[in-house]
Amino acid sequence: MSADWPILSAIIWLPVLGGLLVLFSGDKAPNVSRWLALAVAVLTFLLSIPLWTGFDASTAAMQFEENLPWIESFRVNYHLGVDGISMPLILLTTFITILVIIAGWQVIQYKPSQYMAAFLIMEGVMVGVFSALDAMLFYVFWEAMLIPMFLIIGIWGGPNRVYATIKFFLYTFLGSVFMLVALVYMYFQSGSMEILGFHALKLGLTEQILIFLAFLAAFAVKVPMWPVHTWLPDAHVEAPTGGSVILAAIMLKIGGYGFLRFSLPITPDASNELDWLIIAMSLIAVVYIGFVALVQKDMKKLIAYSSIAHMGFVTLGFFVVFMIAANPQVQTGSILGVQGGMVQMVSHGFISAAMFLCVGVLYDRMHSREIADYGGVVNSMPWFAAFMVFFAMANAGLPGTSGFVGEFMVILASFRADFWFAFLAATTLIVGAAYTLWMVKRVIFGDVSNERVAALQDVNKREVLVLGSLTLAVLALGLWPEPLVKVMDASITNLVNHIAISKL
Amino acid sequence: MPDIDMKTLYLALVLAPLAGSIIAGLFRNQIGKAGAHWATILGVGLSFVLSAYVFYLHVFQAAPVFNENIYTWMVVDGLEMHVGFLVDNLTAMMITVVTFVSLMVHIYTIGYMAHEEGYQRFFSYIALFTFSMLMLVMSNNFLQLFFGWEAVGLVSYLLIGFYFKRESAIFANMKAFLVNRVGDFGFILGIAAVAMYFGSLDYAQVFDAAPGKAGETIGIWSGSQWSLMTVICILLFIGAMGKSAQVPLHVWLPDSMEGPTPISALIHAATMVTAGIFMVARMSPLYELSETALSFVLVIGATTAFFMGLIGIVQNDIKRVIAYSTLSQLGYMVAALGASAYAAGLFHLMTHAFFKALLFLAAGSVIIGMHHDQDIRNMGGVRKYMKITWFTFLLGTLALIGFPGFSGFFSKDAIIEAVGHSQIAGSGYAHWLLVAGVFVTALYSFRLYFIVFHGEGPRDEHAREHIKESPAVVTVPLLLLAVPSVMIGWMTIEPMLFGDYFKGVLHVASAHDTLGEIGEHYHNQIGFVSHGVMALPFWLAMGGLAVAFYVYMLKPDIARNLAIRFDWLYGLLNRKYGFDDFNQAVFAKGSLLLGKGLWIVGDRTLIDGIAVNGSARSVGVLAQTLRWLQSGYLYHYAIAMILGLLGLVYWFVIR
Amino acid sequence: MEYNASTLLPLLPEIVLLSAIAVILIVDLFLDQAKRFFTYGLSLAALVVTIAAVMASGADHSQTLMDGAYVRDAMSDVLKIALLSVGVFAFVYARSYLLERGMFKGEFYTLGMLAILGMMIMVSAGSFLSLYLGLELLALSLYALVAFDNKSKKGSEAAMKYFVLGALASGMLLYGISMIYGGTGMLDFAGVAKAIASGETDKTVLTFGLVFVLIGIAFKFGAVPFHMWAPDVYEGAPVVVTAFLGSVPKIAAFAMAMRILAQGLGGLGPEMGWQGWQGMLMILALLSLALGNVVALVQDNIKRMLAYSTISHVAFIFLGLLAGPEKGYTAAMFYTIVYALTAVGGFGVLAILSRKGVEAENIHDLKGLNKRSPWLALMMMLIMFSMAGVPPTVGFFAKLFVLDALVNAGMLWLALVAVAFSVIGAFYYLRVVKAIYFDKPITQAPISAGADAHIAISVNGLAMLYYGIFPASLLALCQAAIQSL
Amino acid sequence: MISLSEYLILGALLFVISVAGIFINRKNLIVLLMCIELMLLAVNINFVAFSHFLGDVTGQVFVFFILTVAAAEAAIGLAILIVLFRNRRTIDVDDLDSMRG
Amino acid sequence: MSFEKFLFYMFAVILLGAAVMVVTRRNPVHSALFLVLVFFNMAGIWLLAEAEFLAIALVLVYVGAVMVLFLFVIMMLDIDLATVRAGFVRHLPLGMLVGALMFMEMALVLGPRHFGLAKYTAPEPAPADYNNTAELGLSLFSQHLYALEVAAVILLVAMIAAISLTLRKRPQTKRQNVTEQHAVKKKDRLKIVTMAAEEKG
Repeated sequence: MSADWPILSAIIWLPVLGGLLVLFSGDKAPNVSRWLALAVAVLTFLLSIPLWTGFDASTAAMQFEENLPWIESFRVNYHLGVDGISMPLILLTTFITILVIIAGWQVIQYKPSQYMAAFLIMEGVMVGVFSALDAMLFYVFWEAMLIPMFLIIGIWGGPNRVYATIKFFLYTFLGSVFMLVALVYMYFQSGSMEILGFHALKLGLTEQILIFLAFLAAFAVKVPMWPVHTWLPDAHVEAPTGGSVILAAIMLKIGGYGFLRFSLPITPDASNELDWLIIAMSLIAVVYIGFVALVQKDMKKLIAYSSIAHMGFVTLGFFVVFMIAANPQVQTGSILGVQGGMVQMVSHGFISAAMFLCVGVLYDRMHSREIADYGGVVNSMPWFAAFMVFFAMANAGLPGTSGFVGEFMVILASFRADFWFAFLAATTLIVGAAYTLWMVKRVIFGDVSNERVAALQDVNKREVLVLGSLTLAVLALGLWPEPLVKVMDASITNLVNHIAISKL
Repeated sequence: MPDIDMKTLYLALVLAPLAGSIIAGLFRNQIGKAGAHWATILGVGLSFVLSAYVFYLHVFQAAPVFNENIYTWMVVDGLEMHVGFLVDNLTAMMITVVTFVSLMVHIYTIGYMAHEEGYQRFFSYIALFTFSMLMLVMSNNFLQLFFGWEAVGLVSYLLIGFYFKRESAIFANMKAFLVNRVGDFGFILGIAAVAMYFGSLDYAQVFDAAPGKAGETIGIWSGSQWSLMTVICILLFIGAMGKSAQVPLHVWLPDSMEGPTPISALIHAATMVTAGIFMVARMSPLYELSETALSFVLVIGATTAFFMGLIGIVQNDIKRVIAYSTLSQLGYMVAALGASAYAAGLFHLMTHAFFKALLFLAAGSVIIGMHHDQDIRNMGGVRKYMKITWFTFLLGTLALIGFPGFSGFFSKDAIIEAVGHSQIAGSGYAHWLLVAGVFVTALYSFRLYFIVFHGEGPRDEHAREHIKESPAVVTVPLLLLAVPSVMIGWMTIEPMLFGDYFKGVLHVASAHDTLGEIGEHYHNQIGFVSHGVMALPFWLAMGGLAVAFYVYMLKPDIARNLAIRFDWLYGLLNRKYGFDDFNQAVFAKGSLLLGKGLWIVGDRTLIDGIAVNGSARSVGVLAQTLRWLQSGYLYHYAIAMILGLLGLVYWFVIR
Repeated sequence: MEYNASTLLPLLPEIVLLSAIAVILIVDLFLDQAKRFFTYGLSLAALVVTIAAVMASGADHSQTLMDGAYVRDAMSDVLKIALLSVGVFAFVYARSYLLERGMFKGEFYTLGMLAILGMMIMVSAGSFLSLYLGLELLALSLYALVAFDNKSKKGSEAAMKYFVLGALASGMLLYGISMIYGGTGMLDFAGVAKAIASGETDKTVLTFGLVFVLIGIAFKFGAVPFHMWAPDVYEGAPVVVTAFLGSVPKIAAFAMAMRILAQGLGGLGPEMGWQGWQGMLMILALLSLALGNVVALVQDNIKRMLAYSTISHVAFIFLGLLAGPEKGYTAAMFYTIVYALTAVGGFGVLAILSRKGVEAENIHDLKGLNKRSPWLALMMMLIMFSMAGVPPTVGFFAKLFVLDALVNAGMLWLALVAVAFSVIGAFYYLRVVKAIYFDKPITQAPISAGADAHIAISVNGLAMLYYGIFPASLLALCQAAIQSL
Repeated sequence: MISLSEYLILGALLFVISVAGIFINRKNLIVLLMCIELMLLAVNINFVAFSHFLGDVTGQVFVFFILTVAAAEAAIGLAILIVLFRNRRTIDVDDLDSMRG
Repeated sequence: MSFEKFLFYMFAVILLGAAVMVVTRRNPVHSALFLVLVFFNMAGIWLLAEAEFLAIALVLVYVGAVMVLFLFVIMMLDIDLATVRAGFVRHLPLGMLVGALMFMEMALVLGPRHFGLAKYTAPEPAPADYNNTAELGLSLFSQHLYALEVAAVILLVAMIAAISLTLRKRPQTKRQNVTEQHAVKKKDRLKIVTMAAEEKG
């Protein structure tokens, strides 16, 4: 099915061009660039809605396809399309970008046009990542993401921003160049850069394992998985609020998306062979990182670590598939794991964004992220406290919020693989609640700890708008995940069926 | 009555409190205090009326079981997850109890919280709680059960920490949440097991399929196989242990007394904490298939019942005494479940809901009178000042110790009897603990009663001058609760325990049918009472009463001397057997230590220090070294070229 | 052979340029300092006209003229246009820089054009002789240009080093040529290739000669260990000269490599496997990758840093070359052109930022550029990311094509080594971006360069992006060029 | 008869001497320039010898051009030397170390 | 040993000896003179190889022009000879080692195995009427015309470069500026200075 008009291209290039426009609008009239940016972001979001409404959930085929030759002699095409896996992530991207623009409205006083432009350009590029069906196009978008993020952290970040942003860049760059070699290798084997062609490509086990490891280098860093996660806390701590939000809400998802789009379908046998590795890394992420999060003194660092732990569920969900298939006692559950991982990604997109925005609200007022500097915020900011507690609960996976859905599905699925996987994964119920609530206790509750806290102003309308819309999203997904699950179902079923067939 | 109407009715029943809660919560500034309590009371009141109607339909009209899905939460991989209602006799009883107690507490709160900050917030919370609890008990599947399960936990968390400025309160609420999470940890694994082996989360489907799965095993440690049912039941029960505060997950309940008294009555005595009992009873088709699990339940319950009661004897906070009493009574209920006397457990659940809510509210009334001083050592002689409170409290206490004819007598006796008849492993141990527990119950109950209501009057001058009876919004609920506390046992023992009220709801294997055995000797209430009066438990209760009277009314020195004489025992009890200390030292400190260790050694030293920055540093050192080669001297440059030439010629030509 | 209009027409570009040089040389004598811009304009016009001449006089088939000394094929056309265009950029960047320093002399442009002429001769060389002469024409002009600021101590020192080492390298090249001449009896590439193909030649002698010849090529590129001149010369020369000699000659060097290695000594290449020049290039490439990327990390002088970065880029060109015919050569050619364009832009920014008396050559001179001139900052960032090979800049595709060629040739491990080092390399480009965007400016001095330089840098920087998004046209050109060989 | 090998060995020796001269000499730049002349001369022997033995005049033509270029090179080399001397008052190779690292 | 061979070895020995002297002499003037000696001997060897024109050209161009240029520069630059020698011996062993290695490597290839008489038989001596100069000239102006043109440009570059590098505009030297002379106006030449009258003290 191809769209009547190039809707995906529009969603990619409108924000990019809009971003350039904002960039050129300069900082002489900052409000112009702000409104312009907002208009572009909203328009992009509106444009992306037809992706949902016009989506045919009954098929796993790519939809809204566009295919133009790009570098003909290299057999690389400008090939776009979405399926049930990528479409929700695109909507997530366009939605979160609006919030980021609004959240940075007043806070960013230094070169606001560049700030807004960076986010808009990033939005387009990220949508590009999710919709590219040509591996080279994917890779170009994938890497292009780094540049705006590098600048966002470096220009508008905290005191140690240079270390953090360079670490972020090099870490991710290192990971992705190996993926590039793998892509080129498959291009050599298949004669084209079509991702779907890669899916069908016959590969030997050794080849698959090498390719898998190359992909792993790229995606594991992005997700990030233990032990290549240490860039994330640094990046988050130093990034401005908007940067943290995009980083946590979307950029991490790109790693997970990569696993689904590349690792699993292209190298199913290697994934099967090495699933123990990924599962082990995921479980370590869940447990180890949970404990590490417990002792953080910096709110953003804590949330960053919690992101790592939550993303551990994503990779766990994706890779228990093979163990479930190997378990003679069950026939089903593979789809559950992958679905769970996807739902977890979307949900984490909302929740982590909300958590970072909450910290941002505090930081804008106090210019501190240290937990110890706060205490009793609820006394001066009751509405804010309500939001914060709500999102904290969502972060701790409270049923009824989106945070629960994915975790639940993954635990259900991993139980089918091995009791102990589920056991370790479920510890997040305790540890996750512990670090989140302990932070809430120290920051939100208690008597007013100092004069600065006492002088805090409660959330303004703009912040209520941002946090409120996230609240609705978190609740909606938590109370009724069926629409999301249904949209993804055909594609994921197809994926799971595909990886069940050995390529050897 | 057409089905569609019932569905609407149940939806209204559930959503009315939610609506009240949302109104009171989001529009608190607009509607004011009165608006908040009217909105929620109307919501809960409507619920109660509807519940009563439902109860009526079920009891007197033999309404059919209602089991329908409201909407599909999600369908994934063939596993359907719905939100739906299962309304049978059990549910009908539960919703009636819940909404009734809740309504009473709402009304009571108007008086209790009159001068507190966060009045609207409080009403919003308790209405939300009512909604959550209704969702829990009306669920027709495991998923929604877990929803309600966690939702009541959330509200409990919010309410324990209601006085968020108080450090002890916000510590207690976090502790409560985390300890409950430990239980949920098991619970969710249990649900996962159910989902895996039954392919469904729907009660009806699971229960239907359960007998067929009785022989299945599950491999947990490689090589050893466990009975599937045992694993599922124990995992689910771990959840119940958290929610219903069974040893060793009981530690949060006493601390939860940091919350305002109305919620102690509603959540931490009458309703939420009994969710575990409800759940196990609901799962009786599963539990009946595993004797191991039943034994486990029985032993845990009995242990809790006796040992937590003991602690109650040494507590000096009026609410904590009742809290330990609640723990002990929950232990009784759980023990009943273990003995397959589900009906007895539920029966006690119901009676306990009334009299314990009564006790708490009455205690709250005393606390109001004492201007929020909760230390019983400062009280005394309250009887003179607060007649209604005194009277209702006494009724509640009598019900609690199981004074013949009072509701507690019927339910507790039934449990002890049932456990006595049980044949499963651990029943002997359990029986003796439960019997001994009766003495303990009477002792701490009347200790409290005597110290608070008799004697000379409040120690503090100021308090003595200002103490007076609470207003009607407080006392009316007390009176309304006193009625069922006294009567309900007499009224309902027959259908509930020995009749067929729970027929088709609770499943009891014939080998475990302890209540059935008792039922053979049962004729009517009078017979039951007269039989009970002859039995050991009654005399133990009387003994407890007598000892309490002797020690606390006649010879107060004895208590002090005993405390000094047996200071090891006193200390042990005072430290609550060291559970808190142990948790704090091992789990809390241990986690922090582990986290710090992983962070500093793992993340900062190994990964960042050595792997990341270390490799960057070594590249830097290498760069400095190589840089030195670029000496600036022409002849060095020339030599480099020549050496390059020599190397290439050697490698490619000579070699 | 007969000389008439039709046989000389293919030489039109060289003839046009040489005539223009002669005219400008004479015209310049009669201009006083105030009218020197006339020379500047004429020089640019000469380059542009030459480009036009290349386009106009091209034929759709390869031609060998002047008794085999001159070759006109698609590759030569593309490379000539590339080096002339890059030369235009270098000339434009130079103007205000020279003007401010009182160095605005016609000789700069004359020598520059002579160097370009030398490169054109190299690009079209059909024999070792014409190649050598073109090379010397280039080299001699560059020596003079490096010392162009004849009051600069560093400049003359650099020129001296460059001269001595350059002479040493060309001595070695000549020695190698003599061996190949001895081994085959031929000096034109076609003849040499035919002689090697006949199988009657002494491979040992030829390989021996090859090593020497290769050193000549490696020196021109600046590959380890024949790179030692590069950092010092890049640093010592005036930045506009660095801009010129750091960019355009790489294209000529590529042509030289192609003519000698692929066309003349193809028989000593892939057929001999690692025993032929493939192996030699591999060793040099690996050394260059390692040393270039690593040492660049600790440079504070951007010119030096870019010199080391050049070394690492050369490694990529070598990797392309050694990855064998067709794909590899195309990739190397693409890489070379892109690199030249990128490098001239990088140095161009430095030239623009230099003020009278202040050479913008240290990283801290770039601090806070985003505050001083956001546009220039953006251009520099694009250039740096292109050098680092980050999409969507063209540098990425340059690297990609090389990797593709390597994988195609079955040298996966080389591809992996290359990408691993380019990650290290990314760090020092990031340092520059960091200085531009994250640091506070140490000066608020306005940027004095003229509009011409600003336009040029804009075109140059945006070209990074344009070819990064639409690399197809350039790639097609390179493919056609390589196929024409 | 004089074999080709003898010519080539002579060339090689001269080449080695000149190359060694370049890096042994650490003082006088002028000698460096002379070494370069020597080196080109060494190459010229090869060409002349090959030309002689192959009976092909092209080798001599090449030598002719090498001589031309060498002269031009000498001119430029000396010019640079003069500039250097004017700027630094020395032509000591050891002093050419203002740029390094 | 034939006379030819004797001559070859004589030239070769003197040539190499002189070359060593060029490299090792402390005084650059000496080096230059030894270089002249090298050229002469080289010319002799080329004569043996029947490259008469080149032999003559070498003597004319190098001895006659290039070496004079060298000597001129040496004289012009005022070099302090005292410092020129220090530390020479220290680097000699390394130089000799590398040189020896290099020679060994080269000799392995250049030895008789690849270039002996067996492989390359000595050519017959050219006939008496063979004119090396004419043949070279013919080749130069027909086959290698392109190269010749390029060589011309190289010489041009050398000129431009040498001039532009060494030309210094000294402020004190008087130069004629034609354009300025033409453009001059009257008021530029004549300057009327008004001065206040001096007061008599």
